[in-house]
Amino acid sequence: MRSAGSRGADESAEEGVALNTASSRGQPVIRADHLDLTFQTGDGPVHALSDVSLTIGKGDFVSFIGPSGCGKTTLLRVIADLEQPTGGQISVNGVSPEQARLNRAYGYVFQAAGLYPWRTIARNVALPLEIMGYSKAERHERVARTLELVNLTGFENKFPWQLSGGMQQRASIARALAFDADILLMDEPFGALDEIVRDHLNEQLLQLWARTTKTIAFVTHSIPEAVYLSTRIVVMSPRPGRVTDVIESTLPRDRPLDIRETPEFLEIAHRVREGLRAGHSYEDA
Amino acid sequence: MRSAGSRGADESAEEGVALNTASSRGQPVIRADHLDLTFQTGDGPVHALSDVSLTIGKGDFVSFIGPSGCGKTTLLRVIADLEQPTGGQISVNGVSPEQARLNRAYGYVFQAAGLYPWRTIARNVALPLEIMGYSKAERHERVARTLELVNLTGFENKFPWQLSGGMQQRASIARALAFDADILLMDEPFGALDEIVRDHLNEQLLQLWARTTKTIAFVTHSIPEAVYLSTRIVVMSPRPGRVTDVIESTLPRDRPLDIRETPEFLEIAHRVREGLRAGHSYEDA
Amino acid sequence: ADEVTLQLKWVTQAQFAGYYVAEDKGFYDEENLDVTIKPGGPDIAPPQVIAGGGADVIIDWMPSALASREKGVPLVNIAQPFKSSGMMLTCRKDTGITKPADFKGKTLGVWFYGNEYPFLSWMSQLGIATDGSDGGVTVLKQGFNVDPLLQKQADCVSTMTYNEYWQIIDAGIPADELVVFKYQDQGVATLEDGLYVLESKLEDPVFVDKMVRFVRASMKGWKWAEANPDAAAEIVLENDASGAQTEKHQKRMMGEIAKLTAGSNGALSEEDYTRTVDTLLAGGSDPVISKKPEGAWTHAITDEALK
Amino acid sequence: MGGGKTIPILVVVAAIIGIWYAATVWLNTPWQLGVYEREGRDWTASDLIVDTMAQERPVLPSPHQVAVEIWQTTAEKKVTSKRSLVYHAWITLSATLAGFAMGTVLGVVLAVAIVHNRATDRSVMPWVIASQTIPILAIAPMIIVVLNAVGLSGLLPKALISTYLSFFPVVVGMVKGLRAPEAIQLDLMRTYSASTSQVFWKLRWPHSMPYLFASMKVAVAISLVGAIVGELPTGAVAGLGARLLAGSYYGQTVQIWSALIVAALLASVLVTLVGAAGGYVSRRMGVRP
Amino acid sequence: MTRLQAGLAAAVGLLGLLGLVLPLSAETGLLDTPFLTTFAVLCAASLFRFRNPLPVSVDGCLTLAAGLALPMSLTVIDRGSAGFWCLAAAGWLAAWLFVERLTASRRGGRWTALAVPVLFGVTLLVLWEVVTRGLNVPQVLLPPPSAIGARFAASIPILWADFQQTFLKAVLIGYALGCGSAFLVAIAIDRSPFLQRGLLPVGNLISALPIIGIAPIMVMWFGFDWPSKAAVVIVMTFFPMLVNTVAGLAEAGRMERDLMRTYAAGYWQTLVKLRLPAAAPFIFNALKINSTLALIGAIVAEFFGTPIVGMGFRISTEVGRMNVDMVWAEIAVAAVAGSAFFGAVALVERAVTFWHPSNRT
Ligand SMILES: Nc1ncnc2c1ncn2[C@@H]1O[C@H](COP(=O)(O)OP(=O)(O)OP(=O)(O)O)[C@@H](O)[C@H]1O
Ligand SMILES: Nc1ncnc2c1ncn2[C@@H]1O[C@H](COP(=O)(O)OP(=O)(O)OP(=O)(O)O)[C@@H](O)[C@H]1O
Ligand SMILES: Cc1ncc(C[n+]2csc(CCO)c2C)c(N)n1
Ligand SMILES: [Mg+2]
Ligand SMILES: [Mg+2]
Repeated sequence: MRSAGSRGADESAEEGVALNTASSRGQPVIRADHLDLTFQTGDGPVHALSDVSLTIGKGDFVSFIGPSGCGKTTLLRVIADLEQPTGGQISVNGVSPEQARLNRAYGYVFQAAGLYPWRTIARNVALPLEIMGYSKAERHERVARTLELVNLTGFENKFPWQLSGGMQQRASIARALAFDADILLMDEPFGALDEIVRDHLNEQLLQLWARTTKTIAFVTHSIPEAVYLSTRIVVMSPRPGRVTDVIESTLPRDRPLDIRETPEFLEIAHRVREGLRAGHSYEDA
Repeated sequence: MRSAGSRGADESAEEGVALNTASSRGQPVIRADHLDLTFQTGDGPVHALSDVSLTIGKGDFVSFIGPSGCGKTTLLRVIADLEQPTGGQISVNGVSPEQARLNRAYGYVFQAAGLYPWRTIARNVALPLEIMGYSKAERHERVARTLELVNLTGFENKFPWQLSGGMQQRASIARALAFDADILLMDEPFGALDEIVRDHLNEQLLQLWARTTKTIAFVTHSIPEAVYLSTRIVVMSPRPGRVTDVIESTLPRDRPLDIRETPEFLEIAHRVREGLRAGHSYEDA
Repeated sequence: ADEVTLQLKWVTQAQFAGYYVAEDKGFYDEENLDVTIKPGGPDIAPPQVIAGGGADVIIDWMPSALASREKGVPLVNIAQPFKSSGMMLTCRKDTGITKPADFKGKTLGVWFYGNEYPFLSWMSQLGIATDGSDGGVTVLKQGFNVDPLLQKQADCVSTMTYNEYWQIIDAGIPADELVVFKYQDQGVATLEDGLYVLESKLEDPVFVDKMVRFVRASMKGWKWAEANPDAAAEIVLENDASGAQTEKHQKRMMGEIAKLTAGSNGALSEEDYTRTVDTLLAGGSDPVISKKPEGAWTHAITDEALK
Repeated sequence: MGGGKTIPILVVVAAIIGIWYAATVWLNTPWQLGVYEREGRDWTASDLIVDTMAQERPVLPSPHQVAVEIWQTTAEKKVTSKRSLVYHAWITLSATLAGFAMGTVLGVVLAVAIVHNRATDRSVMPWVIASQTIPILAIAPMIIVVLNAVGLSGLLPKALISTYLSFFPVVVGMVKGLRAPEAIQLDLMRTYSASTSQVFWKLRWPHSMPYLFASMKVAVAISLVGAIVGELPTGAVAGLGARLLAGSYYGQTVQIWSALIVAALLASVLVTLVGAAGGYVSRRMGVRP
Repeated sequence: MTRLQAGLAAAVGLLGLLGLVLPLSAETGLLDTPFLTTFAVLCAASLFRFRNPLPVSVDGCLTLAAGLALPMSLTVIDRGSAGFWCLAAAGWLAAWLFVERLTASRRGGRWTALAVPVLFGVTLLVLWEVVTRGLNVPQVLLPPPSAIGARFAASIPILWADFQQTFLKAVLIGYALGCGSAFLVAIAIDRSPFLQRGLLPVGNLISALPIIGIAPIMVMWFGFDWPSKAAVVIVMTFFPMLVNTVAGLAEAGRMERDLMRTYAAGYWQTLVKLRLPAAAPFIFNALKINSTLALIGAIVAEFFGTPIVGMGFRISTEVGRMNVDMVWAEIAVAAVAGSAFFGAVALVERAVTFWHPSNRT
């Protein structure tokens, strides 16, 4: 049951969509139309996504934020063709998610590192390259480059369990960056890192994104992180998982770390927090 | 190798200790004296704790913050008699940690939820009560009360894997609160929660702490959380794990959420961040 | 040379000395035969082996062969080197058994796996129940050895004159503490260790010729073994791949075997055959064979071989 | 083998030998008393202990009798002699290894089919279980006869019985192992749109290695049992099974026990070797020590 | 349709065509066997399925037709030739295709879960029947299932008596004692790492002892009746249970144990509330392995001396008497009893360890 205080979320979401498609930042890369997804479980159906409509343009950096269990991971998985929607339409790069997956259109960073324990760090990062048939020299070069990027040079020949949790997470990010997919889907990639390391990687990610024209869909629990990184922030609410607000960032593309103390930044963060709070007005918040 | 930039940490720690013992907030509950802990591993010894001295008085709320692998968990485990120091002295409630453990002096929240998959949520929370021999009625009453506290009412009969990660973490907090131990040892209890839930639980925890005279030792990666909750913040640095700074909070005991926007708060947060950054000046940051 | 595969009924031992001697002394070579001797064992049913094409000729006891014939394996006896039966029931004297009537209420060890027919016929002639009912005997399926008697788990056990009996003696129980009942003496002897082939094969003159030569050479082997028991035992030992047999035991066994083969030139005696069939048909409730067999033996081979 | 295990194993073995000696005296006493009675001889407790440990056909032979027998039949005989246990162990070992190799391959192939094809999983798995409830010793003779009928003899029939017994643990273990990768690891492969064979070789196969070696340890031991069982209906001409049987047949308990002990030692050597191979592979693969 | 399914359909069609063309047997023609002819025509029609995947029920009908036509035509054809074997192969592939499509269609749930293995088993039986009778395999080597079934029906009292002796006495008692004592010993040595390190390798060694070696010894020690068989079962089941229970008791995670430590829980509290539940998957693993081992052990032990009743006794004597159909009837009892025992343990496992990831659906 929604409390009286919650806003007319559905409308605002529709509004957001309308707005985005209009402001043609780039041609749409991901386009979801009235997506629905219901899990059938023993206890009965779980509505993980309900009527989600969304357009992400080329070069966008979109963050998803929302309470635990609101369907962020599920939405990313639908985009990645790891889950089938039970209703609605979705296209990625203009084709179906399955075709996009077969085209190796995206790199995915899971919520957990999920490294293969029998491969060294370098070989873990090389795994997608092997599968996609890169030459040995190319593999070598790319592994070195991406490990450098996440500050893991020197740990090539270590096994995952010889690294701390944070280092493992960085290795899994390197794995997703190693092949130059145009789309990056990242599910709470910096969750297990302490603030300093997190800041560092946030900067690196922004630089990467600024250098290339990658499109990034990014799930996070941290409001400052979402505001700092994104061009757009999608706020979701649970049961059923819906988009309650889409916030355009007015920050410049070039963002030093201390932008986070500017009033503009705090203003956006405030708006996100409000959106989030509205979505929380359910009994299990 | 420590970089030139790091401060004379040892002295400052000693200083902090001296200061604390002087400002006798309550009688000391946890008192560590020149603690050392070295793990013997295949690769050689790992110095997890080195010369840690610390006094925590009754009713203190002490946060530990520091980069990953600096020994926060290890220190909590030593207090809980889950690890034996290789040097130095430690007493809890004036007796040895082992005696304190046998007296069931503390509740411990682990970094991961660690619920028993074969027990429902209610029975997981009831587990310590069963072991400590509470009556059935009492158990029932306490389980209901603590589940209410962490906002899990209605999920009593679900099994752990039927809950989202955040809900599991809340259940594990409930489990530690169910029996009224005087000391709470909490290891990143709110790590997997989104900001709103985290704020809510932060408030709840502060209220609980204010109502009772519990002593709380709290590990976190979040600087605002540490500042918001604590009466004292212990900053640690790794390899070997040492206390580099102890920061007394000048915030009042009564802390509304928006205290986090006051200059005083930001000033303390800044000091913590500086301390943390100093500890990070090692090669694998 | 023509190939012949012989399946024995039991492991390599002096019981089969004739064949090993014929092989060793070159009697088979003389007949231009290349004979493969396959040892048997507790899990080998020779009729099954021959039905599956694993042998040309097998050694079996007649009750088992006749029973198999009724089950659709048309075995025909082509030669009978063993004249007498070596089967006995051996009891400890302290059980108080002195005559067959005393068996009632006692525990008897019996070999199964097709070797139980003579026993069952005998008991039914005596009117003693073997199904565990009152006034009958308790039957145990005896394992490979005489332990049940030594361990006093059974009052009597089945033995062969040439083998298990001596194991009891070797174990230290003197002969005067034992009572033996030979099937031969009880008038229920059945023919043992005959040579059998499949009926259909006998329609092939080439095969018949091979068997004639085989029987001729084998009988020569048997007679040599009877005459030179110790040397025959040595030959058997050389052929024992398991390396488990002892010289003492095999020499003694050869001596006893010679007593059983004595009096047979290899030809089946019709009188012995009739006695065997009658004994089997007399077995009341658990008939070994239900009707008089037809064509279960032939003299065609021995007639030719012994010319 | 870690050095930390040697002393405990020695202590346990010593305890077993102690119990064994006590049992020897206890179990052989009834017969020995009968002997004394028959000979009408007086005896003392020490006579009894010495004599029960030196019977020719004991109910339970004493450890040193077995040790002497093993020594005589291994070290003091030429290995090519039919009276050498080394010779018999070799015969059994060759069938064991052949059967083990075939069983492992069959088990892995079945497991791969089961993991990749739902119909195979649903229809074959219950019958794989049922197949193991058939007492192999019961049908071993028939199998041997049938194989003989189609012209197979010698090593192969025995090895096939080993195969029948040893493929089961491999199927069960490998099905579990090939399915062990977590959903996230499979999803990762899916995001790379890896082919089925890439998923197999880069994820399922390496992931299942610990399961493979764990089940191969069981399989090699059970293969040995299969080879021994298979020796009985092939005429028990040679091999440890033949020794066991001949020993049984002549009531030679010392011979039975020495064949048994050699079989058990052989089994433990094989299991240790498989374990070492597994350890080598997992070390090569970088599994946490 | 998947590639596999299309391939199967094509093979069924081609074999059906061949069956129509090639001779069925020396003296029998197509017209003497209307059933078989109908079946062959149906198969040939299956070639058209590439275009137009017919509903699963069509496959069901085809399979049913194969199951009826092949055995029935055996009365007319006494020794199959090329055409007949083509049709037999077609029948087998048709059944396979049916199974393939049944499992592919996700409807049905529990019902297909049961039907598929049954169908597979029935296919095996029909093939067995067709092969043994079509090739005139001697009864003493391998009787057809129909003969085994007839013998089974005629010997129910004997089979029941054997079942009681072997299963209800030796197996169940041996299993309970073996598993039970191993469980207790495991808990006893759990407190002594020394014993664990010493006993487990030696235990593995003993469990590698071939039963054929132990069985005669047990008969010698415990007599001819079921106690000696139960003893063999105890020896066989003891070590798998011991090893698994010890491994299972070590399974509880470090954090879970630490939690108990923070509660200052006693040894027994930790055992009952944490370590036994965590060990349950391992314990059930052993109980499942042992359920088949126990039956095999008891039956084999009966080869080495028994009273004249019992499944192993019957099997070993009836082979010698050339009553191979009785042997298979006895084996069928063993397989059914063993599978049921295994299934029962598996059901209990599902109920007790419902929480384990492998049991969550
Ligand atoms: N495989 C599944 N079966 C049933 N329900 C599922 C499944 N996966 C997810 N759900 C449910 O769908 C909802 C959305 O889950 P999802 O993982 O997308 O949440 P989330 O927003 O990523 O949460 P978190 O912040 O905890 O990662 C939840 O209520 C969850 O319980
Ligand atoms: N059992 C152990 N054996 C060997 N080394 C250990 C062990 N436990 C911890 N360590 C080491 O001790 C150091 C401190 O570990 P600890 O878990 O206390 O870190 P932490 O501060 O809690 O880190 P995090 O923020 O990641 O939880 C680390 O370098 C770690 O590798
Ligand atoms: C299980 C078993 N079955 C039968 C016999 C009997 N048997 C078959 S052939 C033969 C002659 C060899 O001495 C004997 C005695 C046995 N001993 N053990
Ligand atoms: Mg998620
Ligand atoms: Mg920690």
